[in-house]
Amino acid sequence: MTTAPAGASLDAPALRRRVAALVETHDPATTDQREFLAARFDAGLAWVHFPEGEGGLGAPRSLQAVVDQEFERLGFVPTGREGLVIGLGMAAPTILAFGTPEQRARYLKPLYTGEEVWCQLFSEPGAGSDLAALGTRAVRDGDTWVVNGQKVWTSLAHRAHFAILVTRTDPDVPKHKGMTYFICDMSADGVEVRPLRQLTGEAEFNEVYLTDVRIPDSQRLGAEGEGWRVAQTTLMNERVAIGGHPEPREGGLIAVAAHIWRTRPELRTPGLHDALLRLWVEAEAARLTKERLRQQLAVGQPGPEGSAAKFAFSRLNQEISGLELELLGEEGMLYDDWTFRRPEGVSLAARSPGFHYLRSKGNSIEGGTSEILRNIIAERVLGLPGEIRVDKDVAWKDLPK
Amino acid sequence: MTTAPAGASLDAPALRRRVAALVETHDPATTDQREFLAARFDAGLAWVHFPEGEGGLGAPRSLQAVVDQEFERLGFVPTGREGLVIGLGMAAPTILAFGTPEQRARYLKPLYTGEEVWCQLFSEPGAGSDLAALGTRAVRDGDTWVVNGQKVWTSLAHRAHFAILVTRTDPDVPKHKGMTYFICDMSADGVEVRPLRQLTGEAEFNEVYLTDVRIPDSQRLGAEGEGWRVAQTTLMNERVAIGGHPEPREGGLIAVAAHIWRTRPELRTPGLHDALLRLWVEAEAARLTKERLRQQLAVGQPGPEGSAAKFAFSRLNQEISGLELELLGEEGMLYDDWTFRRPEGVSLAARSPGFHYLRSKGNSIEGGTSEILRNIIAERVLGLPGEIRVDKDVAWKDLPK
Amino acid sequence: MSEKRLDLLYTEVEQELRASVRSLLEDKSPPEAVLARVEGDQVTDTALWKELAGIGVAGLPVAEELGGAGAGLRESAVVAEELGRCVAPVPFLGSAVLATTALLEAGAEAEGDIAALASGEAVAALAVPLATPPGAAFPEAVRAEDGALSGTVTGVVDAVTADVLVVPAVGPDGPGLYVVEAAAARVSPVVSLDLTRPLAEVAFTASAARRVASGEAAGRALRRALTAGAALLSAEQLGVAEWALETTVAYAKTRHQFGRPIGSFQAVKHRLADLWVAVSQARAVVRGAASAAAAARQDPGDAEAAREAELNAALAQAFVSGVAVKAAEEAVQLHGGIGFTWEHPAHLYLKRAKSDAIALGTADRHRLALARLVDLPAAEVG
Amino acid sequence: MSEKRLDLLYTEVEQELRASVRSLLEDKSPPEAVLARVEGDQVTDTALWKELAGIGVAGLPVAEELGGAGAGLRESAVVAEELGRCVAPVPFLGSAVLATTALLEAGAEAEGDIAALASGEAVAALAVPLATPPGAAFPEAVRAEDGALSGTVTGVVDAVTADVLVVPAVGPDGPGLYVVEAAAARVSPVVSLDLTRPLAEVAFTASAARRVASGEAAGRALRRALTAGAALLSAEQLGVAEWALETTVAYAKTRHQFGRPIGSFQAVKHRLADLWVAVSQARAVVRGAASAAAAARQDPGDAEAAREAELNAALAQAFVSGVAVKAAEEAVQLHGGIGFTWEHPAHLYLKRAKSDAIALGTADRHRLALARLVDLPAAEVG
Repeated sequence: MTTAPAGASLDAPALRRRVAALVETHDPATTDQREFLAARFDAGLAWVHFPEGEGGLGAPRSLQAVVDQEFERLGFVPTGREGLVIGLGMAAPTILAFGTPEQRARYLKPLYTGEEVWCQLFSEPGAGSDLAALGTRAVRDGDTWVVNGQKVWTSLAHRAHFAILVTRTDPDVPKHKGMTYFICDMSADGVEVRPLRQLTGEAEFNEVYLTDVRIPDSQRLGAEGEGWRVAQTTLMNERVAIGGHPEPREGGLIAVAAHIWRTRPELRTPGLHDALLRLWVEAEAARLTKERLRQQLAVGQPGPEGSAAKFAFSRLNQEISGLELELLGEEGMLYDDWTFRRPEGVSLAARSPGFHYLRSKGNSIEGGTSEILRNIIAERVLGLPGEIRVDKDVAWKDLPK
Repeated sequence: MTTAPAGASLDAPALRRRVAALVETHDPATTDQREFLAARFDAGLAWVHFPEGEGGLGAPRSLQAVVDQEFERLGFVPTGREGLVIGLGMAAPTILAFGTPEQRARYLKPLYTGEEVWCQLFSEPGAGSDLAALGTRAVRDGDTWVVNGQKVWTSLAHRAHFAILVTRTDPDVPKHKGMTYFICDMSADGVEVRPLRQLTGEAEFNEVYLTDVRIPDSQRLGAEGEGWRVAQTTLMNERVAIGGHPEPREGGLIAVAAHIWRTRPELRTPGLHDALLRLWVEAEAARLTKERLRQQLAVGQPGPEGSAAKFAFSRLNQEISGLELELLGEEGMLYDDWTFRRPEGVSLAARSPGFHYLRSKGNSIEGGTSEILRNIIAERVLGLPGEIRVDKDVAWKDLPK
Repeated sequence: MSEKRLDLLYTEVEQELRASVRSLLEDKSPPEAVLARVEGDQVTDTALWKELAGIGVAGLPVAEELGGAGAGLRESAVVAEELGRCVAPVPFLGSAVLATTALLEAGAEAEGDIAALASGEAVAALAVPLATPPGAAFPEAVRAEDGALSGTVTGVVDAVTADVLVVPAVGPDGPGLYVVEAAAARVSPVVSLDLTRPLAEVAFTASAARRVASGEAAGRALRRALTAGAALLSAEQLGVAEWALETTVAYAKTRHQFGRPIGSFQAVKHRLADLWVAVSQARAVVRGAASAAAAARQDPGDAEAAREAELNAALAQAFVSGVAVKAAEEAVQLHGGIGFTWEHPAHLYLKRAKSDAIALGTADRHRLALARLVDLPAAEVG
Repeated sequence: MSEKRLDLLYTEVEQELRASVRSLLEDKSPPEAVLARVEGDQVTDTALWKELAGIGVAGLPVAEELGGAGAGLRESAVVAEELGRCVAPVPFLGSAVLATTALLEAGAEAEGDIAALASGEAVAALAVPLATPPGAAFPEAVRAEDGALSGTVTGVVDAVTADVLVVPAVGPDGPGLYVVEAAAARVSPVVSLDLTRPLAEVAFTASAARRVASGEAAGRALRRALTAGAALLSAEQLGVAEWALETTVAYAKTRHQFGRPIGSFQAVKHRLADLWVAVSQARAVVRGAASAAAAARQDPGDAEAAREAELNAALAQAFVSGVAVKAAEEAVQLHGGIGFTWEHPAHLYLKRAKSDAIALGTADRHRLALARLVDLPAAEVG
């Protein structure tokens, strides 16, 4: 419970006082994490820019970093939150923007405390980069919707309580106009989750089959036919947040390659030396670019460089891991484990060089392909003309597939 | 004059006999070259696949190589033909395909003997890769046409007697349909040739300004409005012929770089070594590819690899010459001569490394940009869909420019 | 710089051989079947290998009097292309190329061992790590003493299904090439990056062995086997690249995004055009390497032919490795999500391509070999 | 691996400085004017240099008590970006960066020479070949004897308009840094690839000289001048790349082919997007190098700061050289025919970019320097 009146001026010192007050009543050392987070939510310190009563205080978004740093300074950093990335990063802002008061009251708090896990049912086999082409059908039946279709590349689906789901409700209008967005209960009848094995041998992701799944209309987010606009809000929040902590020089995969180089002199050749140095230079350039962006954000001047960071790192990861295998030579022809299993999380460093190489191939596909990111840079940053569109004015059902 | 009847069977031995007969009556050692070539033309040994009386014998095109080799074996290789490349390679086949009997009789022989030099008036400042966008206007005035416009990148214009010229005669129809093709007398009033200086400092090419130039309708090649189709014939013949002689390993610019490497040990570094070796490998791969194409042509199996050869070599020339400058270091920061002058011919080897670097930049622009060549490979070789065209059904005058 | 004119085309006979092999592979070993096999008990398809041997594939460069087809390494290269195109799990590289060439180059004492390999009745492996480049020093991992071998060799290709092992070993009187029954060694499979090509560790413990070459002859036979292997491996890599390019082009024509085939987007078109140019160049380079290898095999005493074979093999490895990897990587990327799944065969080609890029020496090591062969000396470090 | 946190942003003061410099350059030295100048009698625009000096550009990193602006190398880097963006023919690199830094680092005895340079009244040049990397051995081309210098130095930047020469030379008692009146030397212009940056051969024949540093101090001053030069050169290269990218993007929006702006073709878009990513990265790297150089200059005794300055300068040269060349090459290519003409300024940038890639050491040599600084040792050759 906050003690100061909510209307008080919300500057950084005020927020630090609120953090101090919370920690005083809920000693992190003795309080259960979920309970503590519930108290933090109630205190408006979950997302300070959210409205009061919904985890926030209506404060400027930039002050969230102050709160996070203060909790960190006091030693309270919540753990085990990896599985909440979709709920926290994508579902919460979308529910805030488009949810009814009932939906916001029902979902935001358990989402924040980690009681309920969320996943995202967007991608389909026939709609990858072109999300708006999706074909999962939702047909209204009185106060409920009946959903049929198949979704792919769904991480966390096997652990999730709820999903954010985009469907097609009107196939007779152009594709962007006939979509509707729902909250889907993953325990509902007709929701079947199957692991999707990837080329590394394991299954980080799932396919989700939806067969006559009934969703109450009260679970709709946004108006009927507004699904594309709602989904855009979700995807805007997908951009990887640039963290508050600077990254050290020579981090990530280049550290692995440099370590091999330093400790295994028998593997060295002049050509590999030059190749390693070129990648070291590029990795350091990418790191400084990210660091510069972090500094820009810290002074409230975000730059468009963010859209390029993922794209630069995916290429780097691919090239460094490819070099790693060539550097290792004979050992680079081996692999650790092809077993079909669900990993506990993607930890590149803990796996073999072969895994680094294979897994990094996904970096330029997942979360926006490098091709789409280049389009975005060309059009939104450089202002070059958009692609000629042949699918804007055609009913979805008449599009070539 | 041939002695055997023209209808005789035209196999390789028969052609060799005709060559022998010609050489017997016209001793190359004592005959003036132009006179000898006139006799060769009359004997049908200029282009054996051309009709009788027009420099040929109506023989299969593949037999031309037999004739050329036979003259070469007998020591008669004409010299000083560099300036005839457009006449021989582009004008002649176009005149043969579309010319009237009068035009063929008038132009083919002096074109072949070298008495008359030809140039090509196609490119315009506003129509580079998109030739069909050209705007040089030809307006009919009774039996003549009045031409106004500007052409660029015209080699040989300052020496040429005639030009092949494409114009726009109907701006009210889509661009490919309103073009007409002419033979233009370069000594006509209103034809002004200006040297076009390029970034190397010199001027290999010209701009040609056409101001109220009057061309008799009898100089039209092909029907009015058929200019695009006629020009396609010209351009099909532009593809660089793959010669009959294999190229040696380590030829061209890679020889220059390798020579510097071998003779200047003080310039060597490990990184430059690897870079040089990579380019050596690529140059040898490109050479073998060209050699394989040559072997395919020799057995009558041309492959689509021809369209890639120019494109591969332009990239290689650019990269090798770039490396050459870095290898030379301090000397690479110098240039030989910026004087604005007309070169006698492009001899890369005779010029400085800086010239190699700068001139090779043109390789990926002249004669079809690398971008256009990639389109051609993607569409014609791989069968990928063409670009979406927005200019097919719009009158030329309404196109954005 | 002098070089023999190499025939870079495919002869009619070679094209017929290709057609037979392709038809057999399409029938017996389509990608889905390979995908199913790689998780079974034995990856290597010995039944398929016997069928291939039935059309002469196992003994192509072996003279008829030694039990082979009396063809040459050019024909072997055509087969390697087709096997690469299907990532076929058969012991062609280990047995028909590496081991057989080593025995052929070893001379008279090895002749008796060849017929069984050429007919496909037996399979052999050359007991060196597959990553060994042709120019490596003679391996010392195995010691020979009193007609028996001891020592361990890692990363041996096709050892898992081998009946016979051809083993370079060093004895008191220097290097030698030995023949050992596989039963006399311990062969332990390892987990390889290339799912379709099993590697194994081979351990000898006083294993009975027969010497078939010694001294310089043993070194030469090994070097020539590895050189021929490098040339033939490049042909396999070409096949991998061709599959990747063709499959991706076909996919780009049918996969629609934004209402258009993805192959109508110019950036995709240009990348595929670039790849096609690279594959065309690889084809010429591979034909050169195969021709040079065949010429050297035909006239083992011709030092210039041997040098040209080494040069063209190094060139091929230096060039084609990168093309195959690039082609497989582009295949995965341009297939999007489906290319990242286990169910689509693209990953089999990616793993083969990357593994092949290390096999018989990385491109980098082959460039250094070329530097020696064409007199482009390294920088003095100082 | 430890490193200081570098400020990678532009301060408001720096942005104001940028605006002043840009506005002056746009007014007095647009590309057409530069193009006209390069064929005149004197490429260097001394009038422009005096105007720039008037707003403090010549003496930015010079303390106010020495007659400078009392700013730092970060501010100099912003100016270098703007000068690169205009390929402005002024002696900034030779005089305000290389010679001035050498004198500043030389210490007390050189202080009296600095004020005239900082005010723009005089121009100096550092008499080493512009291609010299910071880690090169102390040059021995010039000998010092009895207070006079003899010898010839090639490829000296901004010597043509210099009043004063700062000369590393070796005398009987070892290396020294000397100041010589330009009138006492023979300065012969050479034809440089970079039309906008004159180089000259400088010959000394018993030319009267004054020593301002000797022994290790001379070596350190030279090395630090070249290191600061490398950092500042990368800022210039960034400016070149920015011009090339912006000009090409603008052209791609207006140039129509096939009824569409060429910037609507996806292959062109993706290439320009890639270039924008590279330029963004270059900007971060350049800011890092400028900050590290400024920190080292501010605290000349801090060895760690000096090491960071060397590391970041080497990184910047290793990375940004390629970006600037690529940007200029793409500008020429994507402008098509017009980009290949003399009349379009793109070639000025191409020549500057390629020449800059060699100046103060090629990327390759800077990677080797990095290898030493970050402990990634070269392969033993053997």
